[in-house]
Parts: sequence; structure tokens; C-alpha cells
Amino acid sequence: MIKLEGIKKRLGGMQVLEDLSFTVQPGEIVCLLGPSGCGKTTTLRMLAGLDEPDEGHIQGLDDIKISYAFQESRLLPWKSVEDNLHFVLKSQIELPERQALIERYLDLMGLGAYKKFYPEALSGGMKQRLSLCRAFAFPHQLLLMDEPFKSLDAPLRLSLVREVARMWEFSGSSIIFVTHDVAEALLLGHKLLVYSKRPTLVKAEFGIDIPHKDRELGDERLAHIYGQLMTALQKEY
Amino acid sequence: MIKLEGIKKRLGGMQVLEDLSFTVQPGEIVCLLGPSGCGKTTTLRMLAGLDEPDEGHIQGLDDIKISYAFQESRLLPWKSVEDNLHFVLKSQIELPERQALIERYLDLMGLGAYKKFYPEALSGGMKQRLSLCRAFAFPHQLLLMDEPFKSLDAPLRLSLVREVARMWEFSGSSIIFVTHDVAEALLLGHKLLVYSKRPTLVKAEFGIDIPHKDRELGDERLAHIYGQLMTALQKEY
Amino acid sequence: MINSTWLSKGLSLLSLIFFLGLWQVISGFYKPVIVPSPMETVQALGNLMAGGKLWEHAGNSIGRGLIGFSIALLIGTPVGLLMGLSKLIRQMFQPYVVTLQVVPVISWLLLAMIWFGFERVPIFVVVISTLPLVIINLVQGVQNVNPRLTEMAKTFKVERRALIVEVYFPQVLPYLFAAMSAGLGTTWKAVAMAEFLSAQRGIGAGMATARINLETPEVFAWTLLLVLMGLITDRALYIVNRRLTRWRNAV
Amino acid sequence: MINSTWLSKGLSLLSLIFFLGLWQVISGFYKPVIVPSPMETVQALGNLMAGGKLWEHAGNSIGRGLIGFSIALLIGTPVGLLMGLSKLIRQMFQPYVVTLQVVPVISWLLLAMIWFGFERVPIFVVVISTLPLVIINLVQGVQNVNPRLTEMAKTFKVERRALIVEVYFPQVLPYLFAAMSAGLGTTWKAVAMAEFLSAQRGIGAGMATARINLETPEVFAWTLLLVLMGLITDRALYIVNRRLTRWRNAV
Amino acid sequence: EPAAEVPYPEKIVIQAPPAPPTAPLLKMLENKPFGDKVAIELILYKSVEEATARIVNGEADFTVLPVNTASKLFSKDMDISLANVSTWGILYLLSSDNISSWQDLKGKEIHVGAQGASPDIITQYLLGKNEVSSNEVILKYAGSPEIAQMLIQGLASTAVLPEPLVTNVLSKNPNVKQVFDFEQEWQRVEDSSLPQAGMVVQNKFVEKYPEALDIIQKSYQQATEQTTADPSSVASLVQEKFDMPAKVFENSMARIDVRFVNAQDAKADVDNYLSKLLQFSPEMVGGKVPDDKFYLAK
Ligand SMILES: Nc1ncnc2c1ncn2[C@@H]1O[C@H](COP(=O)(O)OP(=O)(O)OP(=O)(O)O)[C@@H](O)[C@H]1O
Ligand SMILES: Nc1ncnc2c1ncn2[C@@H]1O[C@H](COP(=O)(O)OP(=O)(O)OP(=O)(O)O)[C@@H](O)[C@H]1O
Ligand SMILES: [Mg+2]
Ligand SMILES: [Mg+2]
Repeated sequence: MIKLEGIKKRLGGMQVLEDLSFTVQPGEIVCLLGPSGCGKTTTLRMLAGLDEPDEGHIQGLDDIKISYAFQESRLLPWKSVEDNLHFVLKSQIELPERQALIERYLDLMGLGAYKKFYPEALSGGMKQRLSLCRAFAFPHQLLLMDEPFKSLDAPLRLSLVREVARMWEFSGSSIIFVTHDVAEALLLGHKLLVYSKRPTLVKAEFGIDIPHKDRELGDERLAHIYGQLMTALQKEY
Repeated sequence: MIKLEGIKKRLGGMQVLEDLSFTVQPGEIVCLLGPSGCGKTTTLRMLAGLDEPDEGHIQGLDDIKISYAFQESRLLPWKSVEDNLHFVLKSQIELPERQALIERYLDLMGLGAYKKFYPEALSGGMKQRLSLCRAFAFPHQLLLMDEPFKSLDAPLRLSLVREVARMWEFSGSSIIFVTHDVAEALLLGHKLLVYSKRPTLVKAEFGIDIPHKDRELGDERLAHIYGQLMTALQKEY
Repeated sequence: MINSTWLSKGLSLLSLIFFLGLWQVISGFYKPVIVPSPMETVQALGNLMAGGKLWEHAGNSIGRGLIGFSIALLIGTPVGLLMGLSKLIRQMFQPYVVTLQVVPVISWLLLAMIWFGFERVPIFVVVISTLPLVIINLVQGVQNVNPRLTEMAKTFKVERRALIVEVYFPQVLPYLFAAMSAGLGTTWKAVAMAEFLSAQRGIGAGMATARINLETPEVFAWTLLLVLMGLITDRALYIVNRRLTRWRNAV
Repeated sequence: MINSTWLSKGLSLLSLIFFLGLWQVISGFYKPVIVPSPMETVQALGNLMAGGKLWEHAGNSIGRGLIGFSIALLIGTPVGLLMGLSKLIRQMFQPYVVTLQVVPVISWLLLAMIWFGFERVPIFVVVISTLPLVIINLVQGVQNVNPRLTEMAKTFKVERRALIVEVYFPQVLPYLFAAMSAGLGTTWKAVAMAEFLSAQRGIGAGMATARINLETPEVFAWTLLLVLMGLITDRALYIVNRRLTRWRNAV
Repeated sequence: EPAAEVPYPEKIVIQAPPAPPTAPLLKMLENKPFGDKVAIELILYKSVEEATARIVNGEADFTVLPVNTASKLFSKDMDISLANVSTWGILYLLSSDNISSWQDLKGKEIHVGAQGASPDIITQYLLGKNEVSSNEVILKYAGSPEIAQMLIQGLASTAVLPEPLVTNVLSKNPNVKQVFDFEQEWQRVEDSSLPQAGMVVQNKFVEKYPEALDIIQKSYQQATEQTTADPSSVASLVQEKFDMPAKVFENSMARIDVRFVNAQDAKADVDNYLSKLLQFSPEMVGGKVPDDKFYLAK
């Protein structure tokens, strides 16, 4: 279990996180929602060890393998699509297997034909998908995803949501999923956290224990949570 | 009237645009939808004069002032938030007026407190908003927007959709609006174009002549178009 | 933060002490006419200072160096920018840049003396030696400018001047700083070299006299002075650099 | 594309012709002992070639230059990377880099002759002259590496070696190329200079004899040879650079 | 031309290298041969290029140069004449090894300053004349000051050096002895003197100011005699202007042969010297031994 307790963080002379606490159970999908600039990315960065809280502490990260789909795509422009994946995977997986894995993920993301392209020759959504490939393919017990499906068209988004659910089923990893799309959160999350405006706390929390395959956006239980969620989000303005 | 006729474009050894034709009436809001990587950004680039069609031609762009909200934020990292705006506006608007305009737009986008911040100290959504400020503030008769509201939370998105409608009312500019969010397209567009997969054509076109203030997502007429639109988008997979 | 500043101060001091120690040890193996000890060198520097020669010579050299390097920057910046921006111009000018780089001072010397007069030869030599550094670095800098930002500026009809000053220049700055850092060091060396071969006054002229008279401590004293000048300009450059790239701290 | 290649070839040729013309005109104003004409220079080069001196001297110089510059790259690359990565190391080493830059050859000369032997002095001088260029450019390069990509690599637990070779290196490459471009030019000049002062054979030694004898056409001939060497290495570097940065064409 | 009516220029510029043979010029300046009528400026040059540039630009009326360099400039169409020869002996072979004859040099490393310059050629010539072939010795070249330093430290054992470095080395390393005086050696094998450096004058100056030229020649001769007779009288001046310690200067004056001989009288020696150099390496003298016009008429 990963536990954040009383996290505070100042950035750029402003109090960003003010007493943030929540837990992530093993194999749980936690969705973070909240206004732009409230500190969602900052939370992920601290979990990834790229930043330190000013106060408070994070427990349960030792020996946990983390993968991260950054908010920006952060690809190496001098490496081709497939080499961007080789780059992070080569210390993790040996070669014949690695190549197969890479091709599988590229095909999954509809990038199979672009293996030899350099990132700058990809469209915005294609970069985003490549960045997702990397995060999925990298072995992990905790997967951090920062608006993973932005820049993707609605049908693709939906199919990727299903794909994530399927992969989660297999791997049992914990996932922390930052999104602005309420539908995505409802379809994927076991726990939905709504952040307040800066200075930020968790101002609302919703649990959903419906199995993924049974979740439909039209479903009444989800519609109920949807309403509450929208209200919680709306209150911030 | 802007008119694209028989536009073809190869990129990276692949036929991206295959015979693309459509028109934009003065003061019309045209929404472009379509799968990721189909050529939406390429279309905007050609309208902005950043790229040339291989075949076909674009008419009606002479003497038209264009503003562009790029898919990536494209801010100058060495200039503060407000200086990024001064940079593009200073040849257009004289000083006391310019400063007032900049502050107005920054406040509108909730960035008023961040005037002196450098872009790298902004969150992803804040960068996106700054990039939008720039596109709105720059005087234009044609506004190109490439997924302008990605990375923004749902309530903010909605309020910005209303804001764009309000601004459009004032200015009467033409807008070409690329989005993956069907709701946005329904709330804003006068003409909705659905691109096919590569090689790309306009495979469906919808007109909506309901005034913006009367559009509600629950509205029956919109719901009808929504269904058709989703089907058109879905077919691509 | 405070700790690391102290640590680095301490280490810098340690490295200085190590250097002086090494010098002292080496000088023990040789007569002062070959390697004078640090003490003897400082003494020679003191004598030069007392004799009033130091400031006269150093003043000449510093003036020439700064003038020469400024000229190189003034010429090199626009030329480098243009060569970076246009392949055509680059191909036309590149052979001249290589020529400037490669031709030894000796080959220019006579012509330079005839054309510019003796006292201006060191300035000329500094220009010749540092100009290629400035140009080469700027060309690389311009070629590595982010084209997406240039597109942005062009889309918003930003004037050419603003494009160059506000978009290109900040991206080229690190290259320019590398050039200036390399160029300032070269400046002091080139001034001394040229004065050594041609001038009546200046650090290099002083070195030439000391060398003929086998006054090695004095040669070392002049050298020490050059090193001090180098350290001062390097430091000044570092401070300017830090100022101009403050925005990086945001990352 | 074809057009612009032809245009640029034409312009390059034009600029060469202009240069030769200018040289011819200038040489008209002076006696050959001051400025020999292009023809006289080429003749002198022909004589050197016929006498067999050319290849012997040039071979020596080329060998020394390449060895010296390779050593500078081998030392400078890791040192520059480390200095860029760690402020502590930078503060410790920076004074030494400045010292290397600023101290004129004359001040090293004797020690170099004693320690390395006469024939290796030119190699030493090349190392001394080009090492600071390599280090300074690499330090700037490393300091301008995109920290977001470094974060990415660290998050994915990429090994230190891969981080340096695959993330840092490509970003530092343009700075390294600027350094190599500046360094190769400096190499040929430094070799000639050092041979001029110390060696029996080599282009610089040939120049020294020609200079003492006021054989200016011969001095110019050696200079021309240096320029040719500079142009060749510059071209080679350009080709390598274009290969290694092919990914940029994607933008 | 009205200018020709004026017997003296306003100012006369003489350039010379900063070495002991230049000391008489300091003395001459002190003597004020023209009273206060004409200013004489003495410029100490640092490189051949510098000297050449002044001659070309007409910025120096008189220049003290190695004799072969003067010949070279003359045969390269410079409008100059040799006015006098003032330096005859200035080169010495020093060694810390036990050497008494040329044969003893066999198998030794000899350090010589300035490859291809007159010290190098004279050394090779004398070796040949004394039946030591070029492959029996190892000639090593470097700058003269560096060679002197190595002799002092004992890093080199045998070297050819000019004054004042010779004095400097001998005083700093008692193991090093003077073995040969090249002037004497030259006289032994050539039956002629060894002219090393002299003064050239611009021909324009000769035409315009014959009287001034005459005064310069005479007063230079006088100053040379005064200086050799009593070096200590100029020692402090030398120390001030050349930065050369007075003692070093006085000791080297005791060794070197500085003697004013006007060009016509030196002609035979110069002619012989240049033709020997020509045999060895034609480039050293400009491809041919200069004709009579080279020597300033009396
Ligand atoms: N510089 C380039 N070189 C090669 N191919 C390119 C280049 N730019 C774009 N492409 C290709 O053109 C196609 C269309 O790209 P475009 O950016 O227009 O897509 P898009 O519709 O905007 O997609 P998205 O919604 O993902 O942003 C893609 O397949 C992409 O790989
Ligand atoms: N390097 C920095 N320096 C100063 N302030 C920073 C820095 N990084 C982030 N901030 C500030 O921290 C706050 C939270 O940023 P964060 O990126 O966590 O927001 P977010 O919740 O991810 O927003 P978004 O949804 O827009 O991505 C913002 O106000 C931002 O200005
Ligand atoms: Mg974020
Ligand atoms: Mg796009």
C-alpha cells in the first residue's frame, strides 16, 4: 500500500499542495481530477521521485517498479519510434523478446507502420500514443499516467480505456491516472479523488467497485457518481 | 470565402491528404474532426502558410489576418507569461492599450497571478491557456485552433467554449477548430467536417444553424447530429 | 546550498594549493632560469610592479585585447547569424573562415604590419584569432534553433528584427557564451603572441625582452599576469551568463 | 534543390575567383618578397613538391596534428562532460582550463621540450591549444541539456552509460561539432606554430627556414598547404556532422 | 625639388635588434651628432617581419641586419645599400664536454638556434671544412634562449650560441666552456673575416641627405670605438634600454668583435661570406651574390 500523508509543497513562491493525504491499495486504479494548475502533476512527480515534498511523507514506494506516462510526450527526437522504446526497455528485457513486445505495443497503438519514423514526423496524437506505449511496455507495479489520452480521438480514447482495463486485469498493477475527462475516470477508476483549487487538498473522494466490464456510461450507478463528481468539480469556480 | 480545392499532400513517404476540398464562409466556425494522424494539423499548417499543398490550391487567404493556437503550446521559455504576449502583439497594438488587453486576456484565462512566471513554471494546462491567450489577443479575421482545450478540466473547457462563442459574436471572425471532443464541436461549430483515415478526404459534413446561446447538449437536434457524428467517426476503425 | 558553496570554495582552495605545491616541487628540480619557484615568480611580478613597467605594459595589452575581441564580436555575430541562416552564404564564406583559422600569425605578420602599423598588429591578430570561434559557434547555434518557435513567430508576423533578437538570439546565447569563453582566453594569448613578435610595449613585448635576457622569473611573472587577466574575464563572463539565463532556473 | 546546389556551387566558385583576383591585385602593389602573386605561390608549391620536401614535411605535420587533436578530444570529452554535470568539478577545474587557454606557447615551450622531447612538442602544443575549446563547448552543451529528457531517462531507470551516450551526447553534439570545427582549424595553426619554434621537420619548420631567408613565396606556399588541409578536414567534419544529425530533417 | 635643398631631415630613424652590437647606437644617440637640429630615434625590432615592414614603408632610414638578410632584401629589389659592417664575431661553440678539436664533435648532439639561418649554415660549413661530415653529428634546432637554458641546466652539452647568451650561460654554469670562436675558425679556414651584421640605408636617404649620411657613418664609427674602448660607459644605458644586466653586457663586449668597417672596405669579406653561403643554400642570400651596387659608395 502506498500512503501519502500530510504532503505540503511550495513552488514558484506559492503554496501548491496544502496537506494532501491519500492511499493507493495494491492493484487499485486511482483517478485524480481537479482544476488545471492545482498540483496533479506535482503529485505524480513526487511519487516518481522527481520532486520532494516540503513536509509530510510518502510510504510504500520502496522496491516498487514505477512507469510513467508524462503529461508531455518526452520522446528522444534523435531516436526512431522503435528505438525510443528500445532505449527504456533494453536494461529490462532481453532482445528477441523485447523486439516482439515493442512490435506488439506499437501495433496495439496503431503505430506499427511508423517504426522507423522520427518523433518529429509524428502528429500530436501519435506522439502521445508512443509515449503511452513506452509507459505500458516498461515493467511496473505502479503506473503513473498524466492525461494519457489527450490529443486522441473519441473512439480511440474509448478503445484505449478498455485496453487499460484489460492490461490491468492481467498485471494487477496499481495505477494513478490523472484526467480531465470524467467519463474516463468513471470507466476506469476504483477510487476517484477530486483536488481543490490551490492551496490543494483532496476535497472529495468516490469509490466505484463495479467490475470494468460491467461499466457503461449509461449505467445508473455511474450516472449518479457522475452528477456528484461534476458538482464537486464545478464548485471550484 | 476561403476555399480549399483538391488538396493533396505527401509527408514522410505517405499520402496524407488525398483530394481535400471544403469552404469556410466569412464568420463561419468550421470544426475538423477525425482520427489521430489523419492530417488535421497539416490542413491548418497549409492555411497558415507554413506548408504548401503538393496539388490543389487554397483561395481567399490574401489580406486575411490569421491567428493560430498551435497543437503544442510553442511558448518562448525565456520570456515571462506577459512578455510572451507582448512579443506577438507589439507590432500590432500600441503600448498602454496593449498592456490592458494582455491583462484582460490573462485574467480571463485565470493566469492573472502568473504574469511574471516563466512558461516552464506553469502546469500543462496553464501553458495551453497562455497559448490560447496569445491566439485570441492577436488581431485576426481567421482563427486556427488545434485542440485548444486539451489539458483543461471539464468546467473550464465548458466556460471557454462559451467564451469563444461570445468573442466570435463580437468579432465575426472565421474560426477553424480542430477537436477530438464531439461536445465542443456541437456547441461551437456551424459546419462539422469529419476526416477519414489516411489517405484523407472529408467523409462527412454536418451543418448546424442553431445560435450558440440556444445550444444545449441535451437538445434533441444536437443529439441527433451527435449520433450521426459518432457513427461517422466510429466507422474509421 | 550554503554547504555546497563552502565545499566548493574549499575544494577550489585545495586545488589551488595543490597547483602551487606541484609548481614548487617541480621548480625544486630545475634552476630558476628554467622553472622559477612560485615565490621567485611573485617576486619578479613585484619588481615589475615596483618598476612601473607592469601597468604600462599590461594597460597596452588589455586595451588591445578588448578592442580586438570587441571587433571580432561585432563582425562575427552578424556574419555568424547570416551564415547560420542561409546555406548559400555559409558555403560562400566557410572557406574564408577556415582560412582565417588555419593561417598562422607569421604568414599575416608582415602584411598586417604594413597595412595597420605596428601598434595595431596585436589588435589585428586578436580579431583574426577570435573571429572564427565566434562565427563557428554562432553558425552551429543558429542551425540548432527550434524551428517550431520560428514558425510561431512567423505566423504572428513578428518583425525580422524581433525574430532575430528575441527568438534566435536566446537560443544562440549558449553557443555565443562558449565562443566568448573560448575567445577571451584566446584573446590574451593572441595579444601576447603578437606583441612578442612586433610591439614595443605590452605584456608580450615584456616577455620577449625577458626571454632574450634569460629572465625566466620575469617570463613567468608576465605569464601569471596573463592567467590573472584570463581568470578575471572568465569570471565576469560567468556572471553575465548567469544573469542572462536566469529563466532556466524555472525548469 | 538541384538549382540551389548549382547556384551555391557557382557562388562558391565566384567567391574563389574573387579571392584570387583580389590577391593578384594586391600582389601587384608589392614586391614578391612581401606579397607574392598566386602564380608565384603555386610555383613555389610546385618547387617544394618537386624537391620532395613537401610530403616529408606535410606528413610530419598531419600526423602530429591528428594525434594531438585526438588526445585533446579523448581528454576533453570526459572532462567537459564531468565539468558540465557537476558544479563542484567545474569550479575546481575551470581555473586550469583558463590557464591552458591563456598561457602563450612561449611560456610552455622549454618545459615541453624537456619533458616530451623536441619532436613531440608540436603534439603537446596542439593538445594545449585545442583542449580548452573542447572542454568549454562541452560544458556549455551539458548545461543546456533538456532536463525533462533527463528526468524521463531517470524515471525509466536507464543506466548511467546509456543516459550519457544516448541522452546527453546527442544534445551536446552540436557543441562538440562547434568545438571540433574550431579545434581542427586551430590544430593546423598550432602544429605549424610549434614546429616553427622547435621542430626540424614539418610545415612550420619549412616556414621558419623560408621566413628567415625571406622566401615569401615559399612561406605563402606552406600557408596555402595549411589552408588546403584546413578545408579538407572542415569538409570531412561537415559530412560526419550531417550524417549524425540526419534526424533533424524530420522537423 | 625644394626638398633636396635641405641638408638634413627633421628626424632620422634607426632600427636594430636589442643585442650588444646595438650598444654603440645608444652611445651615438647620447653623443648627439646633429646637436639639437636633428632628432634620432632608435627602434628595437623584434622580428625580421617588423624590420622588413619598416623598410618597405619607409619608416626607418637605417636598419641593422644580418649581412645575408641585407643581401637578400637587396636582391629582392629593395632600394637599399649596405653602409657598413659592424658585427664580426658573435657566435661561439660552447660545450660542457671535453672538446678541443672539431674531430671531438663526432657523434655529439649540437644544439643550434634557428634552423636554416646563418648560425646553422656557418656551423655546417665549418664542420665540413674540418672534415666532420653531416651524418657524424646530430644537429638539433630550437630557439637560442631555450638552448641557453638547457645548457645552464645541463640538459644539453654542446651548442652554438650568440652573445649575450654566451656570457649568460658561462656565468650560470661553470661546467660549460667556450670551445670555438666562430670568427677565428672562419679566419682559419677562409683567410677572411666573418661579417655577421651591418647597417643598411635607404637609397632615397643616400640621395637626399648625403651630408647627414656622412655624419651618421662617422659618428657611428666614433661611438663604436668609444663603446669597445670602455663598455662600462654605456652599460647603464644598455641596462635601461635593453633590460640587459650591465655585467652581462660588459662581459659579452669583452668577447665579441664589434668593429665599424665601411661597406667598401668590408666588401671582400662580405663577398666571400655570401658566396660561401650561396654554395650551401642559395635561398639564404637571395639566389645570387649581390653586385657592386649593394655596397654604399664612399
Ligand atoms: N514533418 C513530417 N514528416 C513526415 N511526416 C509527417 C510530418 N508531419 C506530419 N507527418 C505525417 O502526416 C500525418 C498527418 O499529421 P497531422 O499532424 O496533420 O495529423 P493530425 O490529424 O493533426 O493528428 P493528431 O490528431 O494526432 O494531431 C501523420 O501520419 C504524420 O506522420
Ligand atoms: N518549476 C516550477 N516552478 C514554479 N512553479 C511551478 C513549477 N512547476 C509547477 N509549478 C506550479 O505548481 C502548480 C501546480 O502545477 P502542476 O503541474 O502540478 O499542475 P497540474 O495540476 O498538473 O495542472 P494541469 O492540469 O494544468 O497539468 C502550478 O501553479 C504551477 O505554476
Ligand atoms: Mg499537469
Ligand atoms: Mg494534430
